Parts: sequence; C-alpha cells; structure tokens
Amino acid sequence: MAAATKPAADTEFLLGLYRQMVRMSALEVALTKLSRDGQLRGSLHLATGQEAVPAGACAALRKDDYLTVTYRGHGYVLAKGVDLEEVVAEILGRATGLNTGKGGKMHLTDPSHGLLGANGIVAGGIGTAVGAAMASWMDGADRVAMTVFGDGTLNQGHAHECLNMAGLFRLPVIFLCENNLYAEMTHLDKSAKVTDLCKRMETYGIPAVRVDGNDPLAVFRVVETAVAGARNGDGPTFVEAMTYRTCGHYQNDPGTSYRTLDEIKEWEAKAPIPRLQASLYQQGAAADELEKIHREENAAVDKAVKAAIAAPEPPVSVLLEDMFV
Amino acid sequence: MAAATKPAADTEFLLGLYRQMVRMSALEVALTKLSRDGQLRGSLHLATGQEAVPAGACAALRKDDYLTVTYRGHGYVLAKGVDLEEVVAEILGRATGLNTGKGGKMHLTDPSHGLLGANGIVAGGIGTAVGAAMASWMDGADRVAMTVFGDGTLNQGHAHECLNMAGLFRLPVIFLCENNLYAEMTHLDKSAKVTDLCKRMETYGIPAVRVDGNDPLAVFRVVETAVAGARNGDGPTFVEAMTYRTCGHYQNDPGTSYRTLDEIKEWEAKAPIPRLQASLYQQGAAADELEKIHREENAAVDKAVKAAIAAPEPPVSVLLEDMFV
Amino acid sequence: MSAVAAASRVIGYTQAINEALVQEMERDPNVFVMGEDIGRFGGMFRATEGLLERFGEKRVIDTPISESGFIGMALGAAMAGKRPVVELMFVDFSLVAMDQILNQVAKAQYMTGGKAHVPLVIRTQGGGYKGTAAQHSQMLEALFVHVPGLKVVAPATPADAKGLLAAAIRDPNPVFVLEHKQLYAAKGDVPEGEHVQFLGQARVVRSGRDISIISYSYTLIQALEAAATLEEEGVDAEVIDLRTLNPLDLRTVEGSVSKTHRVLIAHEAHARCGIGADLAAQIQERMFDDLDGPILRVCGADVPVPFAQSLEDASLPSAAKIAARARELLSGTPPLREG
Amino acid sequence: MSAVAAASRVIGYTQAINEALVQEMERDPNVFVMGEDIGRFGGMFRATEGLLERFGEKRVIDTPISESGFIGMALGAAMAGKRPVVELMFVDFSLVAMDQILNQVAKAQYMTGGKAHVPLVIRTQGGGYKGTAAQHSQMLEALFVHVPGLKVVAPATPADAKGLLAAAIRDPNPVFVLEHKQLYAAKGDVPEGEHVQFLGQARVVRSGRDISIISYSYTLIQALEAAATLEEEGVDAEVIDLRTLNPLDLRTVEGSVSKTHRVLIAHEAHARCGIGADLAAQIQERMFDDLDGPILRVCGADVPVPFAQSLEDASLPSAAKIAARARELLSGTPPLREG
Ligand SMILES: Cc1ncc(C[n+]2csc(CCOP(=O)(O)OP(=O)(O)O)c2C)c(N)n1
Ligand SMILES: Cc1ncc(C[n+]2csc(CCOP(=O)(O)OP(=O)(O)O)c2C)c(N)n1
Ligand SMILES: [Mg+2]
Ligand SMILES: [Mg+2]
Repeated sequence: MAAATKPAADTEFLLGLYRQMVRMSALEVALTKLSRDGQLRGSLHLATGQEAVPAGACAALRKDDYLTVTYRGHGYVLAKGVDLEEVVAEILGRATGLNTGKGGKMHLTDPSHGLLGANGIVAGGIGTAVGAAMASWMDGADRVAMTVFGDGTLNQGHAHECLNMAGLFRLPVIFLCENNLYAEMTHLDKSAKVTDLCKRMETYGIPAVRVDGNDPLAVFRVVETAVAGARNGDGPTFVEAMTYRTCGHYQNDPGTSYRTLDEIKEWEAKAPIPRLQASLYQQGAAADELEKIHREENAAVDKAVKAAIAAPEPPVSVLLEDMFV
Repeated sequence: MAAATKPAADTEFLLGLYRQMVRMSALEVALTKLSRDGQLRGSLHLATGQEAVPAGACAALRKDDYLTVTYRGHGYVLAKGVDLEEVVAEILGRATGLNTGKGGKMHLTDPSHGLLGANGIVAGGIGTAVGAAMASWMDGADRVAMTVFGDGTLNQGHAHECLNMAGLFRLPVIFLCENNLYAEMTHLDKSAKVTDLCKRMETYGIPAVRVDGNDPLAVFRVVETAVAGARNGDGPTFVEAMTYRTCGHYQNDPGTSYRTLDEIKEWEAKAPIPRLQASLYQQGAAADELEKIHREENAAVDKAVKAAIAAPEPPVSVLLEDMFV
Repeated sequence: MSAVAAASRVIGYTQAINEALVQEMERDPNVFVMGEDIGRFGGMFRATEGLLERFGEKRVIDTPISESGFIGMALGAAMAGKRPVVELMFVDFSLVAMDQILNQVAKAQYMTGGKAHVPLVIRTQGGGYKGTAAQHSQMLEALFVHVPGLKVVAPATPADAKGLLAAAIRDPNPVFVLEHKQLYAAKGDVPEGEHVQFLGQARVVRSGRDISIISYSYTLIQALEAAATLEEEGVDAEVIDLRTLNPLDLRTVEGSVSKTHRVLIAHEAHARCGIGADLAAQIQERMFDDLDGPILRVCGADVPVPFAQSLEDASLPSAAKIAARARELLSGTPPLREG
Repeated sequence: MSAVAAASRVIGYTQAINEALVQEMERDPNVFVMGEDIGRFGGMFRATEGLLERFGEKRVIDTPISESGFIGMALGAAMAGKRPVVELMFVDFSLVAMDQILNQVAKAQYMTGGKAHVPLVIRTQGGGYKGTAAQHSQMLEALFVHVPGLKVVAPATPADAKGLLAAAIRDPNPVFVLEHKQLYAAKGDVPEGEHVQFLGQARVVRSGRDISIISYSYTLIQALEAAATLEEEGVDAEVIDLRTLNPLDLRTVEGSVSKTHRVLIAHEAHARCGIGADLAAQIQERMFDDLDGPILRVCGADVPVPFAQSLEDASLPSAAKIAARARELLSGTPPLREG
C-alpha cells in the first residue's frame, strides 16, 4: 500500500504485485472447489485473468483511501489489505466473517481499510465512492476514492449521474473500468454504439487513460498518476483497463457459449500471472522466490479456508441486530 | 402537419407557424390569468419565449408520428393538432377534458394524435418515445417518434440509458432538447462540466444539430431533415434548440432571482413571435392578416376557456374507473 | 379459456414459462420479449431459450444493462400497439427502474382517463433460500401492490407459471409477474398446447375446516407441507394460493374464512406493510365477527436477507414455522408476532 | 433532550425546518445539505433559505437533476464520516433513486454486520390537495417502511418538524423524513433554540375514551378536526400522532386501544399494503381480545391521485370522512371498506 513512493520497476515491488495476484488466484481456486463441493452458497463471480488490475490499482492507494467494488471485487478487497481470514470466513457465511456472515461475498465491506463495499447491483457502488471523495473534498483532505466496475456498467443511469457530478465538482475519485469485453454474456458491441469507453468520458469532462489491464505495473503507473492528480486537486480520472476474464461470468457459466475458444485462448496466453512471472525471471528473480510466494499464498488461503470451515455460523440470536445503531 | 412537403419559406407556411405560436401564447396568457384567479389548480410551467420550438418541430411531424413532452409541453400538444378545447378543459380539470380531468396539465395524452404523454418526471417520457420508435422499427414502418426535454434532463440517468439504446439500435427517434440555459433555477454551467450538449451526444453515436430555437423555420428545417433521416432508416438525431424562457420556471417564480434582468431583456428582444412577425411584414404579409390570426386564436382560446369553465367536473362516480381495461 | 382439460405432462416451471412465451408469440406477432441476455444466451434462468432462433432479433431483444431505459421503452412500444414481455433478471433490480414502473407504467392508463393502453408484462423472479444475500433475494411484491396500477401475479406451480403468464400477456393491462428462483427447478403437471388461466382468481389448493392458511409463490409449497404435518396431528387445514395479488380474490378468501374462522397468512416478503398485513387488515374489516382469533402471519424477518445459512433460514418462512404458528393459533393463545 | 420547556413562539413549518437545519449545521461541521436548487435559490419550498450564505458552498450543495447519483453520494459521504441531509424535492422523485435508497442506504448497516455507519437524512415532501396530479401528490412512506433499514418520520406540526428533523440528523442511522406540502403553510408553537425530540415516540394529541383515531402527517390535522366534530356529537375520541412510522411506537398505541377498544386509522397513502394495513394487522395480532369491533381505515383511494378537484377530493381523506367512518365503527355495523 505504501508502495506508491517506491521506484516502480523495482523487483521487490514487482514481487509484491506478483504476490497479490497469486493470492487472489489461490483464493479463486479454493472458492471454486468450495462452490463445487456445495460448501459455498450463492453465486460466485470470479475474475480469472483479470488479476493484474486489482494488484496494480490497489498498490497505488493508501490504506485510508476509499474504495468500492463489485460482486467480482475480491481481488481488490485483498489487495487493499483486508484480512484474508475474515474475507474467507465471510464468503463462507461464518460468524467470524468480515461482516459477521450477514453480507456474504457480494457485500464485503471494511471501512477500516477504506473499503466502503462490494455491491450486487451494477453501478450501485459508484455513488458511494464519489460521495466519499466529496467528503474528502469538503474537508480539503488528500484522501482519494476509487470505484471499480465493468464495461457494461456505463450503460446504467446511476453511473452516468455520478460521472457527471464527479466531473462537475472535480472530485478526487478514480473510475477504474475493467473492460473485459463482456457484460455477463453480452459483448460490448451489443450494448453501445460507441465502444470506445475513454471517448465516452468526454461527455463528463473527465480525462481518460487506457491501459493494458493484464500488466499490473502499467496499471499501477496510470492509477498512481491519477491518484496523484486527485490528491492534488486535479479532479477525477477514468482508467480503462483492457482485460478479459478467462473464466465464465459466474460459477455456472463455462463462458464458452458466447465467446470463441480462440478468443479465450488468445487471452489465456496473455494471462497476467505467467506474464509477470516471465518478466520477473528476466529481471533475475529466482524460481525459489516465486515458488515460495505461491506456497505461502496457497498456505494462507488454505489456512483461512480451514479456519472458516471450523468457525461457527452466526447464531440465530443476532438475526435482528445491526439494523440500527 | 402535412406541411413537411411544403416549400419551407412560403409565406403561407410561415403564417401557419406564426399561428401556432400565437395560439400557444394566447393559451399561456389565459392560463396565467386563470392561475392568478385561483381557477387553475396545481403548478403551471409556461414556455414564454420558447414558442418557436414546438411550432417549428411539430410542423415536421405527421399526425401519426409519436411524441412525448414535459410539464412544459402544451405548445407541442397544440401544434401536434390536439383539440384546443379538450386541452383547456383538461387543464381546468373538467370531465370534458382530453383525459377526463384525471391527468391535468402535466399528463396531457392523446394517442390518436401520436401524443403518448406529457410528463411530470424529468426525463420520464423519453423511454416512451424511444419505445414507440422501436415499435415502428420492428414493423418496418415509417412512423417516427420525437421526445422533447430540457437541458437539465441530460443529467438524469434514464435519459442516458435511452439515448444509448436509441443509438445502439438506430431507432427512428428525434431527441429535441430545448436548451433554455436553466433547469429550474440552475444554470447549465452548474449542472455539468461539459455544457456543449451536442458534444455530449458523441457518447451515444447520435448525430447532433444545434439550431436557433427562436426561429421556427430554422427549427422546422433541422427537424424535417432529422425526421426524413429517421423515416429512411438512418436512426436518431439530437436537435439542440437554443432558446430561453422569458417567464419564470412556474407560476410562483418571477424568474429574476437567479437571472439578470439584462439577460432576460436580451432574450425578450429575440422573442420568436415579434421576430417572425417582423420577417412576415418584410415578406409582404398584411397587418390585417396577422391581426386576424391573433384575433382568431385569442377567440378560440377564449371560447375554450369559457366552455371549460361551463363544463362539469368529473363526477365522483368515475373515481375508480380507468384503472384497468 | 382452458375450459376443456387439455392433455398434460410433467415439465419444469421454467419450461412452462418458455411454453407460454412461445405460445403467445406464435399467436400474436405483436408480442415480443426484451431484457438482458435473454436472446443469444437464452436468459439467465433459461426461460427464453430458443426464442431468438424462432422469432428473430426484432422480437427477441437483448438490451444493455439499462432497466429503467428498457422498461420505459416497453411502455412506449405497448402504447404503440405492441405487447412487450420484459424480463427483469432479479426483482431486486426493479429498484433502478422504479420510476418507470410505478410513476409511468402503473399510472399511464388511469391518468390519461383511459386513453393510453398499456398491455405490458414485466416478468421477474425473487426470493431467497439460495445464499444470494441482501440484494438478490428480495420479494418485493408489496411495492407493486401498494402503488396502484399494476396487476400482480405470483405463480407457485408450473401449470400456473404457464397459464398465468399467458393470461398476463393477453391482458390489456400492465401485469407484473413475480416468479421465484426456488421454483425454477420445480416440476409439475402442465397442460400441453394452449393454456390460459384467469387473473384474479385464488385457488383452494387443499380443502380443510380448521384453519385457513393463505399463501402464494414458493411459500405456498411450504404451506402445503405444513398442512400435511398438521393433518398428522389431526388438524384439517385449508390452504389457499392467492396467485394474483392485485386484484385480490377476496371472495375465495372469505368463503374459506367463513368456514374455518381462523386465518394464518404466510409469505416470504417482509412483514411490515406486506401482503399479509394488507390481507389481515381487509379480512378483519370485512369479517370481524367471523374470526375466532387473531389473524396471524409468518413472514420474512424485517431485516435485509442475511447471507449465512443459519441466518437466512432464521429469517425466512419454512413449513415448520408455518405449522408452529398454526398450532399457536389453534391453541387459542398466540404469543406476540415473532421478530 | 428538550427536557426543560424552552421559550417558544409561533412560526411556520418551513421555518421550523430551517431552524433545525441551522441549529444542527452550527452544532456539527459534518452536517451538510445537498439537493436541487437548495443553495443559491433556497429550496423550492424555502426550507434551506439562507444556508448557502451562512455555511458556504461546500456545505450547501446544489446538484444536477440526478437523484440517484446524489443520494448515492450522500451514502458515501456518510460512510466517510459526514452527516448529509439530502433534500428530495418531491417524494414522487424518490422512485428514480430507489435502488440507492432501498438497496444501498437501507441495507448498508445490516449487511455489513454493523461495519458501515450511515448517519444520513433524506428530507422530502409528499401529499395531495393541491392539484399537482399523479406524479407530484403521492405519499409513499409504506415503501420505505416495507423494505427494512430506514427510520421513517412524518411530522405533523411545526414543533415536530423542527424537533424530529434535529433528532433525525443526530441519529446515527439513515432516516427518511417525510414532510407534507399542505403543512408548509402551517403555523404553530415551536421552541426557540435547541429543540430535539426522540424518534420512535408517538404522541397522544387528544385524550379520549370512546375510540382511538391513529394518524400522522397532514391527515393528523384532519383527524383532530374530526375529533372536534365527534365531540359535539358526544363521542370522546382519542387521537394519536404516530410521528415515527419506523420503528413504530406500539406501546402508545396499545395503551390507547386497551382503553378505547375501537380503532380507526387514517392516512393519505393508498390503502393496500399501507401503514394502516400494517398497523391494523399488528394491533389485531396483539390485542384481538381487546377489540370491540374491526379496525377500520380511512385511506387515499387505490388510484393514482387524480387532478380534477372533484376527484382529488373524493380520493383523499378529509375530516368529514374520518368522522363518518368513526361513527360507523361506533355504531357497530361498519359496512365494507370504502372503494
Ligand atoms: C442493476 C443490475 N442489473 C443487472 C444485474 C445483473 N448483472 C450482474 S453482473 C452483470 C454484468 C456486468 O457487466 P460489466 O459491467 O461489464 O462487469 P463484469 O461483470 O464484466 O465485471 C449483470 C448484467 C445487476 N447485478 N444489477
Ligand atoms: C426526477 C425529477 N427530478 C426533479 C424534478 C423537478 N423539476 C421539474 S422541472 C425541473 C427542471 C428541468 O430542467 P430542464 O430539463 O432544463 O427543462 P426546462 O424546465 O428548462 O424546460 C426539475 C428539476 C422532476 N420533475 N423530476
Ligand atoms: Mg465486463
Ligand atoms: Mg432548461
């Protein structure tokens, strides 16, 4: 998190990004297994192949910066520093969960890390982030907010209203759009005439940058710049991270009925984890070191899963609690 | 209405536009009086100074073309050919009203003239028009739809969603925006960073034309072109008519607390009725003829008002009717 | 309509919906469907599978994620003579389109003095029990009943899913059809061929003399289970499926209450200002002297649907809770309302 | 809070609101207001007049016509430690922001297991009698009560308008404050200086023994008028102002019912799934044996509010209708519910 001050291409920093991606991936593998085994309830929206965006983007944020994400946002939640065990316990509906089991995967929220919520409604959390940015702007503080959403989300009215106001008031907020080409099963081409999402920002007077979303360092750099601008009073930035989910939209979608295998393979070949691995090797990182990261992250996830499974479900006695303070 | 085939600058045609504007203005004068006398309930949103837009735009539509307007849309309703007496009776809440007194001024609706409704919700009728255009597109018919709204409306999510879909499906719909610089008391500058509304259409892939909204002939010409395109399968057009309401937002707003008198005067000098009058004189129209139009339209409005006042209110027995067919 | 019992076979609730759509789209070229991922993909719950291939892309319209926009467009299309059947993926998402649904669609006929005709169907699904948490598990029918202007239907069986949807499509008014995600996997006898029911008719699913259990949608299944349990205990429960929530079939309800004198209403939606409250108020208004005890309710707890299984179970109705509440009512000493 | 009766004077409902805003903005720099035309212009109903001059443009924020957006922003600001007081010009417009209100604001505290804190106030106004027709005359409180998560307040007097709004702003939870357009012109005794009431407390406005008339908002004024008429006829009506609709003060209601044994509920909102239905259901559940007759209601008709005066009058409650319904109840032979 404090990485923003690091020289960006430094191997240690890259290893940090790598670790984030590996952690996220390890979590996805574990969750997929739990879901198949019937131990994870509800829907599971993975982001396989998109790991570089959360890793890179969150590295540019401070712990106290605000963040809202979506049902597909577990990578950001981890990269923002939220406790892995609490996250897993929440996803498994345990009393020890981040939100005492009441929220579940779609509603992971931890204000102590600036995480103002994942969301189950497309665009639903955008206003929250823009409003948090407004609070910072009111106080003349240098905290910024980031809100993450997909390509399809720009067609939802709420997104439009918030983008317009962020542009109007010049609020310190980063709109991070993961353009993975599809909204559920609908290709970008079928949801808007104008598929150049950066161009669509001209209507709001919000500067827009497109970035290779499978390169965590590239993502980090553009978000870092956007964050610096926002802290500095320069207002919002829209970042379009070009990426792809090589998995389906959710656990019951193989993802192949509306996409060609060629397209999927093409993107698998550009998957961010092997790609960063390759460049780390090029920079002289030791295989040992990378393996150790995998081992550690797998172990951490494993431990978190075991702990969650061992933990109790919330007792019925808390059912009516937490409605009102 | 059949005017679309006329040579546009023909005096007779201009006289027709003039008559529409005069009718609308006569109605506004009468309604203002009724409102002051306490005979007209609810709010009254006038469009003094904006008469050229409805006159010009509706002249480019066929009777069977669809139209949705706003609380400020009485000018369109008349220009679309809806019966004046029924309109006035509705505005006065009479059983003889266009909508049996149930709707009132904000909800004037007459599908037999393609009028699918005025609306009390900002942007609320845009979807209706776009959907009617979709029906026409499905049938391969050449009916088009027009929807009228103000500058402030583009900041409402529903407008965004509809514009995007109209662009995507290339529907035969004309988005007619009356840019009168204010949304209620809020200047355009204070509601969006980007105040070039035509530019905002780029995000939807919708061609946009700006026109002098105080020149009914100019409005007619751009709308005529847009309509021809839409009938021809070329999809939607956005028309931005630059105009100004020289009255307040509604009957209790003098309109002076948020605008300078200079600004108001400047626009009063450009008011469309005297302006067209001047050019009609230049084209050799006789004063008699114009006076006759005023006389006739005043008389028609007068008659409509008298008839409405004499008409009964709807009987209580109909209260629960019209919910379901 | 369906006067002669047609041949039937056992099919699923989803297939029954699909049959109704095919049936009505074949019958009337003005019927079309619209929604997110309903065409190429066949719908998140497979209800629109095969329609695109069969009816083409001007009658099976995939939309962007713009519920307010496309419901508004459906209104315009309906006013222009079409018969749109919109799929709203989750009823929870109705909240982004509420102005179009409640201020526009619901009011158009009345406030135009009958000049606007809005033959429009919104199909959607709600309900919990699947761990989909607070924003994907709601039952929001009360909102669509409170603001007048929509007929509201909630089929509990595959046969009703077909027959009520067909009726909704033929109805000249806007109809809100609330399916239930737990029912998509349900199977049941469904008439082959044309099958159209009447809107506004409740059904006595199980006849009994001791207590009237009134329910609808998925909770109806639980009510029947509860009735079976009660039977073993010597209680003869009548079970009524409301099926249509607006307009209400009060005649059927009254017939039952005048026989049993005891009423239990069960539904999954929240209690406060819910259908159960509404029905209880109406029953006691009309039949106060017929009642041998208070009208009780089993409802979803008045909290957002929690994710964890233990809490979700605690928050939602079950056959056991319905049976327990019935026993309390019959024992004559009902405690205060739960929760 | 307000334990010692402060000096008071007669002021208007609008000014009372304005005083509460000034009082709370002076007290807590985190309180800010936001909405359409509330700053430079002072608000369509003048409730925010003078605030911009006094508190500057970072605490008095004029917004574009983007209700969903700015209510979402208020949520974020609240979670970030601010205390936003949003003005929604008409409650009818809440429908364009319903996802933010009911799926986001209302659920945030519960579904985060209490981790999110949402001290947010939405101030708005509803109601008819002014010929503003179907989309500007609604009373939609039932929607905000049905979906749990908001406290809902509806002040009927200037003193309550001040004291309840101040309480709402200080409350750590999201509070929906529903004012009434007919009340803006009302005048009444309002304490000077700091005046904060408790949320969740009903008030016995008029004590009586024969019947409990329960109401709130503008209809409360009509209920009091009806009680005065009834008094002339020898009927001693108790009138209760609910004031807070969520949570309900059932204790006060029960105290009254156990004394009068007859209940009439009056409100302007639609009947079906309304607050009256909800309260009736709860009262009969808890106090069935205390009731000497059915709980009756006077509600707005279940149609969109019509424009014409004759129909609007017919569709909405009045003192005369309340008195008439009370007489029916007392005569022991109430006919079926109107409409
Ligand atoms: C208002 C609303 N409409 C529809 C949905 C169903 N839905 C969930 S995810 C999704 C697609 C979102 O696409 P995109 O914004 O591209 O994000 P991605 O899932 O690709 O990350 C849809 C339509 C929803 N959750 N909320
Ligand atoms: C959803 C909604 N929000 C707010 C309002 C209140 N309102 C009525 S007119 C208006 C201004 C609209 O401005 P513009 O679109 O420029 O149209 P104009 O009135 O200038 O013709 C507003 C905010 C409303 N009717 N609906
Ligand atoms: Mg996407
Ligand atoms: Mg304007």
